Amino acid sequence: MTEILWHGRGGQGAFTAARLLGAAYVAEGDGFYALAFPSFGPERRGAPIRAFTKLSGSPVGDRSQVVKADYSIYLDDTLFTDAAFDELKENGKIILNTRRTIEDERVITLDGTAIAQEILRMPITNTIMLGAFAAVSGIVSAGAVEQAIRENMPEKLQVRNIAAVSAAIREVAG
Amino acid sequence: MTEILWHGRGGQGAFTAARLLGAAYVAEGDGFYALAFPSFGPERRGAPIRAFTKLSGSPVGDRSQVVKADYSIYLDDTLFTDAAFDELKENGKIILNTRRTIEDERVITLDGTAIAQEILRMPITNTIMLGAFAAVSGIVSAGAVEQAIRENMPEKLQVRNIAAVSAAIREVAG
Amino acid sequence: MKPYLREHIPREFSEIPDTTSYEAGYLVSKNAGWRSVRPVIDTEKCVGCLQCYLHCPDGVIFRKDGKVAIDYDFCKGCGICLKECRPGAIRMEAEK
Amino acid sequence: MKPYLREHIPREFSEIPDTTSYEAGYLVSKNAGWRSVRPVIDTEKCVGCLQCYLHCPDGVIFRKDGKVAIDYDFCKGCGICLKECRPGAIRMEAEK
Amino acid sequence: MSLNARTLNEEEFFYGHKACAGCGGSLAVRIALKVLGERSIAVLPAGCMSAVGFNFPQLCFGNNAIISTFAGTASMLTGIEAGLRARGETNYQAVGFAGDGGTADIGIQALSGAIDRNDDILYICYDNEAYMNTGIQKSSLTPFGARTTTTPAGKNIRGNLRPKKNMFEIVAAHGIPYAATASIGYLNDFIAKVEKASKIRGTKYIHIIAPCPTGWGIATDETVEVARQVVDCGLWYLAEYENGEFTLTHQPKQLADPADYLKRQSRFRHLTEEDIDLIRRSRDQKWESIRKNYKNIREEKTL
Amino acid sequence: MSLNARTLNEEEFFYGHKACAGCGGSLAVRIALKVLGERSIAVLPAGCMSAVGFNFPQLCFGNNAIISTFAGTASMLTGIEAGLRARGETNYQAVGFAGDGGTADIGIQALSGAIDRNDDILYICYDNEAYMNTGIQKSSLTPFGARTTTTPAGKNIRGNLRPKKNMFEIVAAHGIPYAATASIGYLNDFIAKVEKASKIRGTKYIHIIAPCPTGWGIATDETVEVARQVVDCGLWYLAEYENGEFTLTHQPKQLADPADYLKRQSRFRHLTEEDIDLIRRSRDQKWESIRKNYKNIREEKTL
Amino acid sequence: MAKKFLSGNEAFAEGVRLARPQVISAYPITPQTIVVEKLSEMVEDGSLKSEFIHVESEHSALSCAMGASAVGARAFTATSSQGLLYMAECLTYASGGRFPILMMNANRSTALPWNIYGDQRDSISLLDSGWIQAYAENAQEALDLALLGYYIAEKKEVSTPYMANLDGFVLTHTYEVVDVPDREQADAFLPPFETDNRLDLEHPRNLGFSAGPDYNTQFKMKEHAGLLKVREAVAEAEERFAKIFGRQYTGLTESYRTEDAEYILVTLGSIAGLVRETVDALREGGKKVGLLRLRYLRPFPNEEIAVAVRNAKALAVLEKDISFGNEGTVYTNVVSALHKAGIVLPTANYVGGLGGKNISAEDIRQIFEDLSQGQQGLHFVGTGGEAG
Amino acid sequence: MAKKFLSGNEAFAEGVRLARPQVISAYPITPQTIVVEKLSEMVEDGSLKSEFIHVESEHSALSCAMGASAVGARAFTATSSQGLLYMAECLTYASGGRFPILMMNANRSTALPWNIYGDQRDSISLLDSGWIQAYAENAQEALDLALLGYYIAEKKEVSTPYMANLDGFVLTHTYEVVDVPDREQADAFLPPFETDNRLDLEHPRNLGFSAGPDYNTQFKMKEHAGLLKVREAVAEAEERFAKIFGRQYTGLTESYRTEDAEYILVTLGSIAGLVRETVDALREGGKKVGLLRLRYLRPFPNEEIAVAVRNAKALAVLEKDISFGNEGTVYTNVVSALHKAGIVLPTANYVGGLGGKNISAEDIRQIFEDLSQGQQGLHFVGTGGEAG
Ligand SMILES: Cc1ncc(C[n+]2csc(CCOP(=O)(O)OP(=O)(O)O)c2C)c(N)n1
Ligand SMILES: Cc1ncc(C[n+]2csc(CCOP(=O)(O)OP(=O)(O)O)c2C)c(N)n1
Ligand code: SF4
Ligand code: SF4
Ligand code: SF4
Ligand code: SF4
Ligand code: SF4
Ligand code: SF4
Ligand SMILES: [Mg+2]
Ligand SMILES: [Mg+2]
Repeated sequence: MTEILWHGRGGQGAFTAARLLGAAYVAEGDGFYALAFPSFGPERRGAPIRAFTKLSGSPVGDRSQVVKADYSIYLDDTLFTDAAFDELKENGKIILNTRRTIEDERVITLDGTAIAQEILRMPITNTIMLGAFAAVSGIVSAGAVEQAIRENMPEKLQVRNIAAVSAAIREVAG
Repeated sequence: MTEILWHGRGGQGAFTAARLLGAAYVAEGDGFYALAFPSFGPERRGAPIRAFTKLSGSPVGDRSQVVKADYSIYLDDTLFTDAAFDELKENGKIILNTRRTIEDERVITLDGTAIAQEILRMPITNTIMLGAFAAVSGIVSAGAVEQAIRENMPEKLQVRNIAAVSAAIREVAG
Repeated sequence: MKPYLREHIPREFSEIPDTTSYEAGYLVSKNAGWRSVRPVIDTEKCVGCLQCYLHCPDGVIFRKDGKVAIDYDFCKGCGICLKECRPGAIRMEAEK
Repeated sequence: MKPYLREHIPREFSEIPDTTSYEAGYLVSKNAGWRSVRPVIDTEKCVGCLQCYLHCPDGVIFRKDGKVAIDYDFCKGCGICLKECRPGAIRMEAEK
Repeated sequence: MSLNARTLNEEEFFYGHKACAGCGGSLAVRIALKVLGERSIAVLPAGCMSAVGFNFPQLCFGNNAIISTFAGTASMLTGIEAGLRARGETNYQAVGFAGDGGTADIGIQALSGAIDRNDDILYICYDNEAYMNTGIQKSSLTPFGARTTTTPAGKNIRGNLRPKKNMFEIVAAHGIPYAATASIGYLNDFIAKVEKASKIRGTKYIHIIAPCPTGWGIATDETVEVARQVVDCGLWYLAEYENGEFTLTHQPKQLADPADYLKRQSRFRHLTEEDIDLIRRSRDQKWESIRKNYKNIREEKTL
Repeated sequence: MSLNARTLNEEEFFYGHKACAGCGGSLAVRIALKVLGERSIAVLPAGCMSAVGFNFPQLCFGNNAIISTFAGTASMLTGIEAGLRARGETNYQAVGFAGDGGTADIGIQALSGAIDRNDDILYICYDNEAYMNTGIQKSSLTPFGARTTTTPAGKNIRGNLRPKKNMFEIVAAHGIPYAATASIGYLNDFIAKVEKASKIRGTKYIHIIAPCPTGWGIATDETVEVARQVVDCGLWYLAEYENGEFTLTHQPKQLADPADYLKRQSRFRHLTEEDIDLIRRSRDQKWESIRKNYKNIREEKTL
Repeated sequence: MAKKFLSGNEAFAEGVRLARPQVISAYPITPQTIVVEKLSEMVEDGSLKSEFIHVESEHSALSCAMGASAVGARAFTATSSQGLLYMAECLTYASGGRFPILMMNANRSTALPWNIYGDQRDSISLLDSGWIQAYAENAQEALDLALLGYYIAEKKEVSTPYMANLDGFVLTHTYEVVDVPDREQADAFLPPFETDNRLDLEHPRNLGFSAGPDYNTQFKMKEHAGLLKVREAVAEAEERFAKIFGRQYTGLTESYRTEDAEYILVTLGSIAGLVRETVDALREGGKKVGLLRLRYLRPFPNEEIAVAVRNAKALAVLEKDISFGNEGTVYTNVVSALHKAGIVLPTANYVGGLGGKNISAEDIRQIFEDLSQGQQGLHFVGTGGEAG
Repeated sequence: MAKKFLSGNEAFAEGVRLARPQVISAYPITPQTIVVEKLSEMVEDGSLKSEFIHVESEHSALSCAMGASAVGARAFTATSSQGLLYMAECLTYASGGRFPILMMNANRSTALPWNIYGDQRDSISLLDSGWIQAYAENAQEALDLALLGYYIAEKKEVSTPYMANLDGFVLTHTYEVVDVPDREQADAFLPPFETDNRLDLEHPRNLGFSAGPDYNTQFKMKEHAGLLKVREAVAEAEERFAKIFGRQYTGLTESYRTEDAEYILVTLGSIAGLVRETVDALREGGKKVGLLRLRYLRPFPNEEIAVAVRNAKALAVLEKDISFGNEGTVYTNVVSALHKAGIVLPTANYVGGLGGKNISAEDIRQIFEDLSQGQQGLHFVGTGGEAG
């Protein structure tokens, strides 16, 4: 099972990304199972929140929160602290939206906000970070992510977000 | 155990009589037990209703309605029909408020309404029938009934009702 | 439809409805026993103004031949009809 | 009394109240992390009109030396103070 | 033009019930159903009318009728109306008959909600000014001074100390399409209002004073008379609310003295002259505001 | 004479809470408590304010405060007030802070009962025009046209089709000693009303518009401004009810066009010109009745 | 002490008067109303100094009582049936808040169909709501439970609301002889209510807050522990009670001739009187039968049951409730008590008295007869029908 | 059939859309709200033709649904926690009235303390209210229960309202893959609602009446019988369902590797998934363990339990509720099932997940471990505390 931990602030769409990832994964075909859920809290807009995706070849029985992740993804680098590494499995990776460069092989960075501003014309980086995850992990294909977006996002947002995903994939892969 | 069945109409005070009888009986001293209760119904004013008194030398466990009575007392003779005898125990007696004379040794009659009109200045016969019961049965003393009235009736009604009881006792005994 | 007295009182388990739902207006008992006085209409005096009919809480006065009559099965003897009858066509009589 | 941050977070079974009742104003966490921009007061420009103080939903602006200051532990960066400050004595700065 | 004793549906829909002799509430229900007819579906919450009308196997409604929870009159009406509509029915009237307690106390949440949604229902409150079915306890519609079993009149307290809640104006403040007050002492006025209400789509509310011989301490033949008297002495008034405006539908030439009305009822027997005077004064105050805020009586004579 | 930013109690009683940045409701609660002070006992039903203020061990009220059931704000206030009185306390103010849903929908039964008893409590409804704590569902105080998650705006239905219930006038129709409307855009007016209410014995009701950035779709720094604008364009008004009379406490010189107010909020973004015109017309109608039935603004300038 | 002839409701009202509640809020419902009426008379005549609040519903009645309790005032309410259900939300609220409110519940059937008569489906259907549940057998016990109830509920380690149940009509409306304690005795027994669990003007507190996943279980464990402490509290209270009033109660249960009984009928409430009489009668006929009366359903008397029935050959539970689609809830609980104590014996479940249906001495004899014939399973009393 | 990635709430809403309720009335409460929001979107976009009523409380929500059902319309409502308690009076009313309403309940903790997370104290505390109670394990089952629920509830011999329970958040808010049936399939499965139990403009009826002592028991016996008929109705419905949709359910319970299991964990709801995984893992380690999932609590699967555990050495019940002053209510019921079947074996009761407390795989392993060590009694999961 691959476990992904998403970090964002209320309103940034971290959970949407978590959910799209699950949808993309199960879209790969039969025998692909996923769970996705937000941290269940009375959190208000602006508060730091988390979301979770679990991907597996068999139905996922464990609905509890991810404690140690294979991938820990940050939509907002103000949330990234040293404690982040405690939440990683042994070979776990962090994917961080930041302008900074971070000297740690476990951390993959990209300036998601810049891509977002360019493509989406607003600083919403959730689908960009999803694209980054796809590129980094190779666990879901770009096509599946695209399909997930088509099936789970309001129509008028689809084209741009698909473009955002592609841009992120290019950025990371490139 | 002595079981008494009271018949009246909503508003005529049959249950008050049933209750006064119980109070009178227990007032006789220790070792005197009683239960008194109305028929529990959504009956409205005017409707025929029943009430029950059970007298015994030990606590009364059976709270169910009296089916066969030692004494069946009618506050209103419009309620008295032949079915009345079905509700009597073998040696049971009926005490009936009526002007009529009834040729049946099981039935004791008195014109309670006349006494009521005279003493209470209204056609409420409940305490009169209670007095009649005391006289007929000898189970409660006039004194105990008087005490029960003093302890359980609003003050301004006491004197007249005590007088009514005495009148009834005189009437029946005489 | 006016509720009316039925022949049969359901008592058996099988006759009792499975739900709390039953035929509307199913009557099994009269109210005559509640009454100690009964209203009697003097058809001579009655002018058919229908005020008694209008005001009877039990709806037991019905129109008959331009005047009115009473369903004694259900009249409770409240006396309202008497009060509402201006021509004085109603009197109360003691029952029995 | 103004609620304030406490040293101790009750965690042990014995520290948890037996009823759902506890000391008023017991705070164990800040709200600073909610903020991505922070209001900064230019005391030069501030005329002490207190409109920012009055309108802050979090009550984190307090009077200080005839002017005002902010409790950044609890400011959420909503920006209302800036809007209410007619003299323009408040500006927002990005966090970090 | 409007209905009266002669033109009213001759059918009876509330018959054989076990209400006390002379019960005012049962008269109100009976008459309303005669106006509304057989395609009315009646909802009655816990209260005297349901208690006396629905005792299996003695079922006293000739039309469709159902008991609701005590608090649920209006919400059940809403469901009935919506359900019938969803089933494609078009010709029906969902009508509620709730007591004062069931309306102004426990039932006000649901009533307020139904009015707010403007559900197409007719809600009739038969007001006997106390919880009668449970044995005469104070409700928020019990008038000042009245003795009930929970507002006893004794040396220290002389009955109920609170004035009667004005449900009619509260309902009107919701902006309801139609609301009215009525009295079983003025049945033609009531009949006209029920008829009018039945023709309006949206929520309608009629509040009818329906004296209770048992709870008020009057003889069984006095209910209609007393219900007339309460209007004549101005402690109750007949009015309508429509299109945002209040109208008096009956203007007593001169208000009679409430004392006579009060003194004949045992629930008021303990009142002192001062108490009665207080009642007089609060009546006058209310009438002042009525004269100010209510339009005059209509021209039509029948009402 | 009346309180203002300078003379207000400097103490904070609602602090460290987890309301969204810019939350209008939290501002209303904060300011009211500053007026009422440390001997106020606050009751908050389920809703945003209790959700963000009472999460053990993060407890954000500096004064005595308790969460009530959603329906039980007023009834718990009643009990608190009676209990303190029974214990011999004399100097305290029981105050409730309930949302629009908690007040006008599920809580109206208890509120109506408390007013009817004239219990000595202050009830403040912070109105953000929807069930916010559960994620922006329509309440009976959601205005016409607003999109909520249960009144979606799409091709077939353009948001909420029902007008906003007028709680202020409903409460007034109860004959309450004091009722008022307010807005967090006019805090001095609100402060004066809370202060005044705190000095009146009996039931007091204040209804304050408190915009919610999250639910209305505005920026976090816009709440106060928007709350001012709704008054300025006449879709809300500042008034009092006392001694049976309505008074405007703020008379906008000329009503601004509601369109600007509506268009800046995403909950109204789908409205067509016709919809907006409907809103304009219903506002005008309301103002006509206000002009007729409300006394003019008072002379005092502070309000 | 004064001997009076009172109904269960009146007796309970006398007990409440003696307990000096500071706030009373209740809403009328048959067959509870008399209690509230009597209390309002006492407030009127000055013999009870209490704030009497005419509330608009049962939800408000208990909310109001909680408000009063939350400021440290002793609060009373009473209800029945639909009223109890209507305040269900407040029941859990009060127990979770640990407010030691006393409530009298007049046991009555619940709609639909409507029925105002006594069965126990109302309170038993809310057995999980965290309240102490006691069931009175007669008017005397009813009165005494009012005093005992406050004493037990208000003990710091208990701090749990107390529901005293009286069978509708057969107990609430039935008159019998009752010893009414003196005011001085009552005051000696029941001290004024003191609690830290309150809004305190001098030391402000926040009450009734939220507790997330990390804390919630602990609160619930404490609530459970409070209920478990009731056993001891009852014992202590009853001892104290006996000293002052001379009447000794028997804890969570009452065993009658169970020591050597082969067949035991477990039941609760006012029917126990008739069962006791029937046991006596059958004993005279040489039948070894006994009665185990459950005086409390919460906390559940697991230990007491195990002790009382350990030598029995079979037992039956007679109760006035049913959990539709299963069996009587008291039976389910009793069986669990047996299981936990490792007791294996045949049992039968008799559901009777629904909607006020009379249970006769004959019915009870029949149950004992059935038991001795090896009867098991669920049976409805007074209808001749086996369930199913 | 379309494969979608949906949360439990969304899946349920899809099921409801397919079931074509004619009247929907619900009041918002976390974590149920999404269902109602989705349904209002469907009504808006025209994909669901239904009257959507914005009610003012849960009491009104269910009253309204009863009104609709009482005229023969298919009605839906949904709630959770405080909302379920607030409508408690209407629950008994609906079951007594035999209105086959479908309600989704998002299982959530109840106040005090407040807590929005998933435990099952809400629905389980109302187990006696006469409703069918089903518990879904995952989003697929949730969706399917909406269709099955109406089918079962509306069967004439059942005529009982149906409560479908979904664990709050862990099921309601968790996304997983779900097969959404086609409209045609759904229509083939679920016929329109037909009933005589209704106010009928052509043949007027009186509904919801009173029934005195002489009649009440009979009505209650019929209600009980209706619930007992659910077993058969479930079997028939699931067979029909399997034919049309190709998914076969397993009746009132689901047994997983219980045949030869020595230690069986009985549980319900979404935690079963983790238990199943853990059973597999332990089996790999050679431990003979099994899972018995209770899909329904009412009617209670007495027979199914007896069959499933007859060869076990011990069993534990893991549940997210507690009846304060006793133990977990599911445990009490399970133990009664054993007793009635004459099965004697050691049992333990684990109360966990209160207020949303996580139950981990480790916790479940520990339970099995405890069981094999002879553990008995009541234990709270995830706190290290024995009750008491
Ligand atoms: C929730 C609930 N609480 C209380 C009752 C008891 N109850 C039934 S009828 C009634 C009185 C009704 O009073 P009102 O509505 O004025 O009608 P009336 O009896 O006077 O006709 C009461 C309190 C109930 N059925 N349900
Ligand atoms: C009986 C009951 N039903 C539903 C809920 C769920 N609930 C909690 S807060 C809330 C919304 C409150 O809305 P409002 O009163 O307007 O306050 P806001 O959240 O907008 O501040 C709801 C529906 C509840 N707690 N109790
Ligand atoms: S006495 Fe009463 S019930 Fe009988 S006919 Fe006259 S009005 Fe009707
Ligand atoms: S009121 Fe009198 S005159 Fe008129 S119809 Fe009746 S009986 Fe005849
Ligand atoms: S930004 Fe908002 S929270 Fe911060 S000080 Fe300004 S008004 Fe207060
Ligand atoms: S609003 Fe501006 S000028 Fe006024 S006190 Fe605040 S910072 Fe100073
Ligand atoms: S008590 Fe009053 S309202 Fe009830 S039936 Fe009798 S007269 Fe009518
Ligand atoms: S959702 Fe709205 S009302 Fe609730 S805390 Fe956020 S801003 Fe305030
Ligand atoms: Mg009434
Ligand atoms: Mg709101």
